[in-house]
Amino acid sequence: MNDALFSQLSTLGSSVILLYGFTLLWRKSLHAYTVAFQWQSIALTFLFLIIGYFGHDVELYYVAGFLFVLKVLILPRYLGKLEQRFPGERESRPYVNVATSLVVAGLLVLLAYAITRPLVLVSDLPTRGGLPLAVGLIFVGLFVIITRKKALTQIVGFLVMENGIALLAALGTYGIPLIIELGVFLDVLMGFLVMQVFVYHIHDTFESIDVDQLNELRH
Amino acid sequence: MTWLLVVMIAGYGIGAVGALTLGRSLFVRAAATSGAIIGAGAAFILGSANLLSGQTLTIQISDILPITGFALRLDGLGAFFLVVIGLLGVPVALYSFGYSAAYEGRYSLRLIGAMLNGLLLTLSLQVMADNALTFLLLWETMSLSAYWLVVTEHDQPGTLQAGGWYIAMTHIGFAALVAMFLLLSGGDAMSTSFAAMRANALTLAPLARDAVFLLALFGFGSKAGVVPLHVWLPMAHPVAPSHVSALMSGVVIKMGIYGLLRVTLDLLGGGPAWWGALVLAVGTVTALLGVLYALMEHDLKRLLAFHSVENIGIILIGIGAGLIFRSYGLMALATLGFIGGLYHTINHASFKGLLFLGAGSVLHATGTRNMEEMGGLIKRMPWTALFFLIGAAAISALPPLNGFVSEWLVFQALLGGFNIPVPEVAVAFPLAVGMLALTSGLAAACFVKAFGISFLAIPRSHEAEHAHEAPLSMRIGMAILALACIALGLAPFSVVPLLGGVLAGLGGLPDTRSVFTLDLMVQAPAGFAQVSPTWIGLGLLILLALIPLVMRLMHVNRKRRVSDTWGCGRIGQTPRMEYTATSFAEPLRRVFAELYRPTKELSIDFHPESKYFVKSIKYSSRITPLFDRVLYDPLLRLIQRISRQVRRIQTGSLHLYLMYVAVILILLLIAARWF
Amino acid sequence: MIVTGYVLEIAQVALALLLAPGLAGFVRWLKARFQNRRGAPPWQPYFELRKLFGKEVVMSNNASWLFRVAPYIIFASTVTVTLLVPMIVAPLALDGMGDLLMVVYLLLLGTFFLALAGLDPGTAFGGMGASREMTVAAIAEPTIALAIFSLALSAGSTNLGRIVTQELANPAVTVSPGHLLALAALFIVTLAETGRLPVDNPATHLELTMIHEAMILEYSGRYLALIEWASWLKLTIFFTLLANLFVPWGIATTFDPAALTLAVLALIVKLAVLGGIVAVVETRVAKLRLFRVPELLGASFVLALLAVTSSFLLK
Amino acid sequence: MIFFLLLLPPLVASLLALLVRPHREFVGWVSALLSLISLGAAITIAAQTIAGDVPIWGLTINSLGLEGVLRADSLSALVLVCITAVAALTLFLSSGVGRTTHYDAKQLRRYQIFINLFIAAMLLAVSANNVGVMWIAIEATTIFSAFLIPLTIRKTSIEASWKYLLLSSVGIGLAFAGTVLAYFDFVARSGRVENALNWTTLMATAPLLHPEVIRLAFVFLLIGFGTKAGIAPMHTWKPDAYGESPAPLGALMSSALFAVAIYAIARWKAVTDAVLGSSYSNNLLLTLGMLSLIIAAFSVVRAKNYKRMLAYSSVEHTGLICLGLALGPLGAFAALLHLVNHTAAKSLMFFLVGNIERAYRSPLIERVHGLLKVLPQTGGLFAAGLLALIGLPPFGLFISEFALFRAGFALNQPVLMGITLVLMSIVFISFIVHLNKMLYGAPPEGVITGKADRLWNVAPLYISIGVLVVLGLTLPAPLATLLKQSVEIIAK
Repeated sequence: MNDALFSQLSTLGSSVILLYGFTLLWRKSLHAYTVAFQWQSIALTFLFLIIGYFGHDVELYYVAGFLFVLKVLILPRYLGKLEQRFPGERESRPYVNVATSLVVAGLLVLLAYAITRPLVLVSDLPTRGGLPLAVGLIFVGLFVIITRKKALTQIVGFLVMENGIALLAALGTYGIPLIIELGVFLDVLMGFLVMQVFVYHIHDTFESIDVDQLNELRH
Repeated sequence: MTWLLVVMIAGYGIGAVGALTLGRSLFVRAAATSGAIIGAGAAFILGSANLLSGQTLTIQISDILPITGFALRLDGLGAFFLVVIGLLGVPVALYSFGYSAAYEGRYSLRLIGAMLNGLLLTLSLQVMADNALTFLLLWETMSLSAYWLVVTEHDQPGTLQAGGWYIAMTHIGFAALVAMFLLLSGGDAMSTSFAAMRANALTLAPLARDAVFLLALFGFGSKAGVVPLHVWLPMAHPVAPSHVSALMSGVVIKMGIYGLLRVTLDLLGGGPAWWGALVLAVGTVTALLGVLYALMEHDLKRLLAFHSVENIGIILIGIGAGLIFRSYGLMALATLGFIGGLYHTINHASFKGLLFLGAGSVLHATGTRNMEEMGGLIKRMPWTALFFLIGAAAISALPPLNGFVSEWLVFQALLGGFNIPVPEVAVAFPLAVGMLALTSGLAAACFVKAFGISFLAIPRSHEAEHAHEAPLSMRIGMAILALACIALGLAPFSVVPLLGGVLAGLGGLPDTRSVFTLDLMVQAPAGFAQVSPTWIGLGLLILLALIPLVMRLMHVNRKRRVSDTWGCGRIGQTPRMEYTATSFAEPLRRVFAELYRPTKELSIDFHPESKYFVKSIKYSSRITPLFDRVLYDPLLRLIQRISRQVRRIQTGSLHLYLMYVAVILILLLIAARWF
Repeated sequence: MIVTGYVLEIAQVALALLLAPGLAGFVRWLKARFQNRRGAPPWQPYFELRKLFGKEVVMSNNASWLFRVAPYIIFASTVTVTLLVPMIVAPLALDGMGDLLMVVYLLLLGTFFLALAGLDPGTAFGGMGASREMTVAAIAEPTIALAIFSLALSAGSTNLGRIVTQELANPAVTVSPGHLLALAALFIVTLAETGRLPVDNPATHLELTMIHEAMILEYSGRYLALIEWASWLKLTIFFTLLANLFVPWGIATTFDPAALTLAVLALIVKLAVLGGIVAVVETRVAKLRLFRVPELLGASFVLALLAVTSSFLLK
Repeated sequence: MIFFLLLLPPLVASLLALLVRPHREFVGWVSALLSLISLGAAITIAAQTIAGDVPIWGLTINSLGLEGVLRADSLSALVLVCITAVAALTLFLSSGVGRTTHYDAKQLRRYQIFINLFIAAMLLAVSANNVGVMWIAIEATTIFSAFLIPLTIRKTSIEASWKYLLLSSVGIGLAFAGTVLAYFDFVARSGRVENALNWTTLMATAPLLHPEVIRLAFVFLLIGFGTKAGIAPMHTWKPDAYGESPAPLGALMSSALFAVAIYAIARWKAVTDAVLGSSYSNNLLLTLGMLSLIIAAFSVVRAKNYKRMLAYSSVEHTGLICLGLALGPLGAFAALLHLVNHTAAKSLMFFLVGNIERAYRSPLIERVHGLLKVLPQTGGLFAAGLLALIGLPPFGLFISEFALFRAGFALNQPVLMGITLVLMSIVFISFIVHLNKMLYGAPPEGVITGKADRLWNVAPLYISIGVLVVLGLTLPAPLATLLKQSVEIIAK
């Protein structure tokens, strides 16, 4: 009974997280991206708490805490700053339009289901139902990075991908060892900071944060 | 004999190090020359000692060269080529002392000296290599040192391009050789020793054996300059310093022959008849095309380079015939074919070396390689002219010089073709005979042109008029080779049995040392035919002495008066009225127009008043070589086209780059999941 | 016995040297007769030789030492050939010194130096002659080689003495198709190599059509004598080859004086017949344009190839 | 203890550079000297592993999943020596960098801070026992090096850094996903064990893991670390990053960082092979290796920029090493030897390219003529290095490539090896053609001719050439042992 509830809750949580990922695909303003990411991170935090509760793992509470601080508080704040700094920049014409994006994302999730079939079969954890969704989220994050032109949206895509991996870890293994998790958080933070610096550089040198301008280096 | 090997290596080493470290350019040249002479001399003695004693020298050093160790083994075949290297190495080294003096201040004498010694060293060790890695290491080092020598005059037009072609073709061949050796080394053993290969060749699948043979033919053929892999040769030989051209033409390309024999005959132990037929066909085509393109050349060194192609063809004809005979068990005839090939190898080394040195002296004296700007040099540089004439006569296979002997041997081998039981194969022999005869006839025509236009008649340019004889060291270098041409021509009765000894045991060939000797004669097996260049030479000499004597006895009028040349009533003979190299070759150009497909451009500038008065006529004609047209140009275009397509991958779009990652991820995931 | 052999060699050389001018004169005379001219007597060439040997040499001021040496080399190489070709006896004592290939290449040695000598004075005519001579010589080469192949095939050797004795021993060979085809091929080559019509006109006075004559324009005196003699000798050699390799009868196989006398007579008759044939041919055909000569020689090559292949099939 | 000597020097140097403000030249010298300590430590570690020891350091805290944080077996030792050697070379050559370049004090300070951090991260990645720590360290290398590429802010350097940063981050993200998957499998099999992510544990449990999961995990890992290694088609950042980064960084990235990525792949391949047998990972590596070779070969044919040309050469060698790893023990031996050789050759080339670019002020091949006249020593070394890179004797790459082909033919892969030979010939010819253009000819106007190279800029590079020649002629016994032991680790 307990496992069934756990299983349902975790799948529900994963679905919500994936849905926030989909939000990125049809919203265009940078602000919406930030908000979607923030909410996704909140959902992820909750999922960690749920897994920690049902899986009797105290470590996951710590992880949830770190995750909340980093991905709900710090990163969205920086993202907000960035979008205020570049008010004119909206994700105008992505390489793939919204309708197609959604279809492709749907297909990617289906693919994730097909590919992760062995994972679901192998595992006996109650959370295993969410595994395809986690891999799907990784794909969706990748898809956002590929198709969106603004440096900022690419960063968000990258963070969403990171969330997908975190989700995978949480669902599949109840979280990787804490020390590693902390290291990963540190890396994510630093990586984000570097990227943020570069967004400024790009804006300064190219007078826009459109990445498709970066095409001087070829062949 | 090991001490000789040590002396050889030390000689070259001292030469190279001395050239690199000494200060004054005179010392640099002296060091390079003396080192090379010591090394090449030791190589010559080592090779000869081995040939005469028949002892095999084996050295294995496992500390040098990881994986397989450094292995040397000097057997008869290697010793023969070592003799060739030494024979040419000494005069070339001597010649380089005088020749490279002109380079002072323009090009790096150090590099030339060191690389010359390096080249000779790798060549000398090459023929002793006894495992694949040693062989390949030396092979590639040899190519590389030759490359630096070729691009010595890097500021001259065409030099770098020529060097590029050379290294490219030789490397493609090298790649084939890597594949060949490793295919032959077989599966399990770490060893790549030749002994292991010999054992492995017996159990190799026929298809793999065929592949090994084809790769060997390709790989060694690219070094030897077999058509259509010869393209680098007429480019690289002319631009290299002349003593290097001599060395390249004389021995470097012969390494292709060495390798081919080593692999097909020794390691593989011979093969089916079609191997030989292929070599024979390739050889015939190579010989004929080589000489045909040589005829159209007016750059003296390019002409010689094309003749190298031709002579490689002749050598291959002999080897091909030998391989065919061997496959039918006609061992005596097979030996004859191989002897012909080997004999021609050493002959070509001597006369082509001589000719290149001669051409170098001309270049040294006139500053041009263009025959149309030479003429009359026989009066200004009589020694060079004499030596060049000897070389020209030798390469034209005129008795009693050495070229005749080896071509005779090859002819005799081919004439034995009727012994082959399979008519389809046998019929190839008369064709080869015809083509070989045509080749040698055309070669004679070509050298009449080369010598006649360059050395005879009236100088065609200011430079030719003020040409000077080559310095002593260069003349001695040429003299040695001229003597070699004569000696090898007059003494086949002692050379041929030695070659029989070289071949004994290779690929199951019998020891024929006793069969081929008959006093001062050379005899084809089974008493098929015999000839004695020695007696003929002696006869000619006696007659040359006797005729004037008899004429004197008969009181023939011995007065001589020098007068103007008869000009059909015209007064004043100028160089512009002379027959040019182009016009000399014109009849043959017409005969073989289908092959050459010359493009002509004729523009006549008429006098404005009347079209019967011509102000100027400009005529130019160009021949694009066949294989440039049908093979290399399309191939290069193809590579360029693929390259253009591949370079599109790097478009500059980050999104696309990320896309590649995603696509390959998904593809591999699908593959991992379902395949 | 051995001594006799060497004496005979020398005798043969002497005979060849003696007969050569006569043969050339005979062909000239016969040709004149066929053309309804009186012509010079057949022994005219002997007078020419005497005249030339008696005259001083006038040399071009552009010529070098090669110009002076060449006549001797040409003459010597041609004379050497007569040591190898069985004219009256087979096999000769020096048969093993050289075979047919040696003969061909010795003759090529002469041609080589003749062409060089043509280039030496630097006249356009000399160059032209040299160029054409070498072209013809080169293109004729494969035919000769294949004819040799064909002969070697039936005789089992390329040594001339062996070929002749084999044929005498086995006469059926001489009328085989291969043999006849080879004969035809070699006949065409003979015309080309010895500078006869339709390849070259030995009697031409028009420089632009000359081949042989163009090369020796600058020669005079004893040099010219040597060259002319050598060229007549070459004609004799080729005729002898045609005669004795394809119709060997009459040649002596022993040193019996009677047989030798008969052999000399047979040789003279054979040479006369061949001279007659050549005279007829030269009267009947016109000179070919230079650029049609390769076609003629190509045809002879095909004949020779057919000769070899038919020998293969019949073997 | 030995690990402190290994890891601390770069960190100390970095700290020093951070504290000394404004930048002073002595910082460079100190960090150069400190790098020698690291090098010594790496060599000591190598000696220990050769002797049969496996140095381990670290407190074991079970609750945190720690059991020997740092561990160096032969494979690690080999890569550590490579990294520290290149690092020492780099730091020595860049210690006086202020005098020969136009960088200002601020940039130099940033350079010193981050290059040392970069080195430290690489050393950590290789000496970490835990795959998670290794991953963190490799991710950190991306971040630190991203600071260094745009040492001077130009459009192109920003562009290159952004592409590098994003591609690497995505790639390394995927590698993390792969790590998680492997861990997931471990958990699914044996429950949650805290030290499951240690190499030793992974290898020990590997035979029990689920093949179908590891298949997926290895794809993620290969793509992920392959991005760092520059395996095609994830190589696209290489030409940009190598082309735009300052010479010392280019040298470090193309040799040391590359070695680290290959190290990670080799490690994970060993785990995968223990689960699946080797044919699965071999096929993947062969596929991607061939793809790398093809793309690299045809890209250099028309190369215009010599730095980018070198980057494509890196892609080529990546392909070769992938092939080697997939060709059994002898292949792995060849691949590792090739890695060592490539490290020596490629680092050398990037320093030389730095000199050339400084003299000609252009990275374009068509602008560089008469190199032998303008910079005789650099030109000579450049020629030698390039010839080494295309596999000519007497340089080490000749031997390792031969070993590679030997392995391929011994495993009955003649067609594959044949194609490889053809592709390498294309590279060879293209390089020679480009080299010809650069070495000879008349130097363009405005380039100072005859001014000798600064001794300091080239002298240490003779060591690199020396190493290459030695490795081309012989294989020193310690290195042979190290390689043999390493091969036993990654290819059983």
